[in-house]
Amino acid sequence: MVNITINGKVVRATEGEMLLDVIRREGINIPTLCQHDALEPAGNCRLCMVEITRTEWDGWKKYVTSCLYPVEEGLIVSTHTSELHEIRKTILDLLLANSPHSDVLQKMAEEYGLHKTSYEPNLEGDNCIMCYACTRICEVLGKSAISPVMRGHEKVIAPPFGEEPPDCIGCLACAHICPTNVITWTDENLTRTIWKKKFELIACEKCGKATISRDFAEYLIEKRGLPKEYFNTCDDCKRVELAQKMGALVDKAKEVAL
Amino acid sequence: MKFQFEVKPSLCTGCRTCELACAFSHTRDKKPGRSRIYPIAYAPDKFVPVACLQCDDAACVKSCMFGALKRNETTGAIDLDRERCVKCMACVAACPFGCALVDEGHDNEIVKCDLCGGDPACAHFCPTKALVYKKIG
Amino acid sequence: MTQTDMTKLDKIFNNNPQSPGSLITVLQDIQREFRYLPREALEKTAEILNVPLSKVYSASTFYAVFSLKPRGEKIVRVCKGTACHIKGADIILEQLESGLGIKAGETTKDLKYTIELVNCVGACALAPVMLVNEKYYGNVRCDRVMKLVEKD
Amino acid sequence: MRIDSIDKLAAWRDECRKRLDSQKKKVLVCLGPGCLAGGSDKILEEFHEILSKKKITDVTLEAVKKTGCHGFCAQGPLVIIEPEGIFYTKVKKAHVKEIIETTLEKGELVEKLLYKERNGDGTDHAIVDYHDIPFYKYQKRISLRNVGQIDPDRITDYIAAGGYSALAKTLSSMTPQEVIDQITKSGLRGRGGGGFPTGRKWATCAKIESDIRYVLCNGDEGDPGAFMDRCIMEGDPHSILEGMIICAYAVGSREGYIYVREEYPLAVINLQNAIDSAREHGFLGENIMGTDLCYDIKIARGGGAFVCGESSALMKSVAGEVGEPRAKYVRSVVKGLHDKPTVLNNVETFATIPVIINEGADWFASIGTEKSTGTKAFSLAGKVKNTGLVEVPMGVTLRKIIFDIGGGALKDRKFKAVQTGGPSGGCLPEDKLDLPVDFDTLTKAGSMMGSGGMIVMDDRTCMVAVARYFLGVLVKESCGKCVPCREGLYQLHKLCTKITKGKATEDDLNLMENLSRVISVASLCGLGQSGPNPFVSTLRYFRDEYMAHIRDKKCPAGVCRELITFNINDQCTGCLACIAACPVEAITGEKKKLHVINQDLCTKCGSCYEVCNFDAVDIK
Repeated sequence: MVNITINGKVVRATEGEMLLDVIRREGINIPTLCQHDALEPAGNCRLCMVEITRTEWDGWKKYVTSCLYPVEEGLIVSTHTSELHEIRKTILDLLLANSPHSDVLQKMAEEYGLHKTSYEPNLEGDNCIMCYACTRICEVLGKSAISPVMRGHEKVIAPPFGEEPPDCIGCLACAHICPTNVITWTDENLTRTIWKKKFELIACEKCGKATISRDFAEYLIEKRGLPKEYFNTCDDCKRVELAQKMGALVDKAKEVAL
Repeated sequence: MKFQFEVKPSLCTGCRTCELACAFSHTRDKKPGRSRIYPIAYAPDKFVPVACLQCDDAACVKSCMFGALKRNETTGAIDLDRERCVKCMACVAACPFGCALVDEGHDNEIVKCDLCGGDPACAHFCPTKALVYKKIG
Repeated sequence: MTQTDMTKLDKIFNNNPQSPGSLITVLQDIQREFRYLPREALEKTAEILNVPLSKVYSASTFYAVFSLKPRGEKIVRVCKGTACHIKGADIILEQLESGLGIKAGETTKDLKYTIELVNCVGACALAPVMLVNEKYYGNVRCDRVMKLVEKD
Repeated sequence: MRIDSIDKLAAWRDECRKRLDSQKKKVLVCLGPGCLAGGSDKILEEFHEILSKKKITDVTLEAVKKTGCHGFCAQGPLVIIEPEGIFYTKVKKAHVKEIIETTLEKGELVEKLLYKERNGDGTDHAIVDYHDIPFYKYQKRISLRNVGQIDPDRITDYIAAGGYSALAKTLSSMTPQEVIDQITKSGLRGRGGGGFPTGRKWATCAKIESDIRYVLCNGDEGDPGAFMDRCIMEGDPHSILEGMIICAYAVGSREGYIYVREEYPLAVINLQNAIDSAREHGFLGENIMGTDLCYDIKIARGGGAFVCGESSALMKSVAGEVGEPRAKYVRSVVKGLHDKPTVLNNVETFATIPVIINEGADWFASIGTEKSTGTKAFSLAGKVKNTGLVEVPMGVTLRKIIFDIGGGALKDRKFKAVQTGGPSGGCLPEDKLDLPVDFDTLTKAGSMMGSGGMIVMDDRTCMVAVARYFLGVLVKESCGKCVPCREGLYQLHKLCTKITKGKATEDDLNLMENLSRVISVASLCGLGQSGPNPFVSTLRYFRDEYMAHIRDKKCPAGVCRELITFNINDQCTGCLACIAACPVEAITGEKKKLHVINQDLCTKCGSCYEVCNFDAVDIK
């Protein structure tokens, strides 16, 4: 265990823990866009920056991204100085310039007193803030169907050659994790379309309700050794099935231990 | 200490109090959550309350590629870490008992029975004691 | 891709360890052999090195030396280093672009010329510098640009 | 021959020296990048061609050899005749015959090819021996000691010049700790730009428990305007290898890479040759020089990404990935390539190591200043007379480098600023010229040492346009991972462009200043953190010039095209030169009559201004 000071309060933390986790555990609100617990921290959005110093640094201080900074004994952390306010505001201002239509960004910027971007807005902006959450989650899944393409300001997130990504299994993790809801998909009847690729959705054997994509189910079956038949029916029908099985047991035993 | 649900279907009237209790005990943002338990009729007028069995070798845990489902060593429940969940619905599709659910009222979050941290509201409020949460062993 | 191309590709794979760590080296070898990165070659690379195709594509677009499109017989590179810049590299480029009718990074339709920009070729003493394939031209004057390009 | 014991090296060296000494006259043809572009490869061929047919006493074919960059690129192509040090400049293929007949056969000088130094009264005098030329006289060469002196492809040349003796000394008489102590004591700081103490880096790496450690050399000389490392890699590759092997011994590494940028194909070839021949002779591979040391080096080629000069990005690139930096709260010396402890030093640093080992830490520390010891190589370019490669003791003034060595601004125009440190550095004005050049002084003045690019700018260089240029480079080279760098530099560049077009307001300037501060504290890696420097430093010293663009909509240097016009005044003699030079046929006129520029056609390229010998072209 180590002791650190956050905004004047001494806090205990476990060695190896990241500052952001400790700060949030203390109930302090720090905005983030690229952070997600299912992902390794990346430090892309820079919103979680905090100021750190130590007594022996003699007044010298530096700014670090708390999502990536492991706690150290004796660290003195400030999370809401005026300089940090300015940093976060500027970052949101820059993001808003490139994605002026994003309601998520607009809302965050409002909290910093920013009603519109100070820069020339890119009216064709697609709201993508290049946090890599989508590509990172796809990598965690073991697929890496999409990736950052090009570099610098031209960078976009895209499938290889801008076409249907061969490795995509239509799980929608990328779309769900996207903080600015850029990645769109459609589910029509039993067909899911994402990244221009079409997927068959499994229809419940009993009621016909669509569940997950067949490719995703097959991937889970193969990767995690799950029985194939688990995926044949939808959750509603499976619950009814369970009730019936329990009922059958009741008729025998009158009492069932769940 | 281990606890277990004891279900007496003969006492279950299908009154849905358990459902209500569950939904309200999982209220967030002033909106009750989707219930994790349902009394289901297995025959005319015969009901049984169905909820997560907290399986030993749980399909939901296996199906989660992001490590969002983990056994809570204190309560014995398989808890969903909402911060890690990406709502890919793998667990909903994989649970052989249909007990991982989607909460439409809360932005399609995945929900499942967490034993209310050790004191399940459903059992607490069951008027007929068809559902009892009990120490075993 | 023709059979000969496939043989060339196989040779590249055999000359490098077939692991993800060889990705950049393999791509460089392919580019050297084919003068660009053919799509099929990238797909094959992903398969042989066991790297997701998206990562192969990502690397191919990240590094400036790689080209996903066939390039011209003559690659004309304009140095955009500091020394060249202050000695008028922009004007050299303009002359070149209007002379060949293409922009930097593009290739003429007849696949004869490609214009590329390079950061600094390290021949700053000769600024402004232009290269036609491997041949350096120093102290380039803007009214001579096209003559140099069309030489040989 | 494989050197399988320390003793064997000395015997081999004697042999190599004898052989060299037997060559009474040597002809060195510079094949550095500058001279090569002037066709020096053809000159070398011509020498061989003629001399293979003609026998001349004291001159063997072997004694005519290619070398790496000799340094004085502005005078290239260069041919040097040793032992006299006769320095022939601007040599053409056609001159070769004359050099052979006059100098090699008769022992006389070819006057017209000698270097001419301008006297105070405007006349010239020739200097024969290059050591006497001011450009060379004030230099002290340590890392460049062999560059331009030896044939990089011949290991025997390197051996004769004392090569691998430092390695022999290390292996035979020093413990790894003693090596680290020597380097620490020498005060050597990383030549790549950051100036981190090399000894401390090695010590940290050696201390970490690990089965594997890497020693990497950064040859990704990305700063536009810098070519020192290129010249060492091309001209003296063994000195880098020797430095790396000594480091491998000191920190306990078995494997290393040299990361070379793609734009330097010759460096890759020469390094590969050097590695192969070092391996063949027992300096690399298993049991180096018959000892227990095993270390081998591979070349990793870069892909044309400036950001890969950043250590964590470089390591990712070596590992075959996209070169995006990671936050270095755990330093790469602790967790570097493949997450193993890694020493990464640049080319010049490694090339300096053997000299420190041989001459001793105290000797090295006695050169330069207290906190910046030794010498530093610079590539002098831009609007300066004597462009080329120079190496001087730390602590000499900028003025000495630019005026005494560099000869001052080109065409005797007014010096305006010097840019050091590449895109991450800054521009220093005239009144900073007396600052001593060392790591800390340059940083304090708002620029930085960087890897050693030094670009001279005159009064025809617009500082706003320079800032815009560097920002443009950085926008293109940003990896795009973190917001402040990707979006911030993009906006900064856009605003700077607005200024050069005369469309910006003072509010824009304020916005830029604020934005710059945030970019430098909030960016993930050094590229972003130092990204605003070109803007910040030019604004600091040339605010007037910014204001002229903003308030008066004028570009005082006559560069920003939206703000200038070209006109021909009555100084015009009607010589037709500008008409011939104009690429868009915007100038009309007849011989001996005043020429006129058609403003509708004029693209403001400045060609007419450059060719006019009568100051008849006005830029306003």
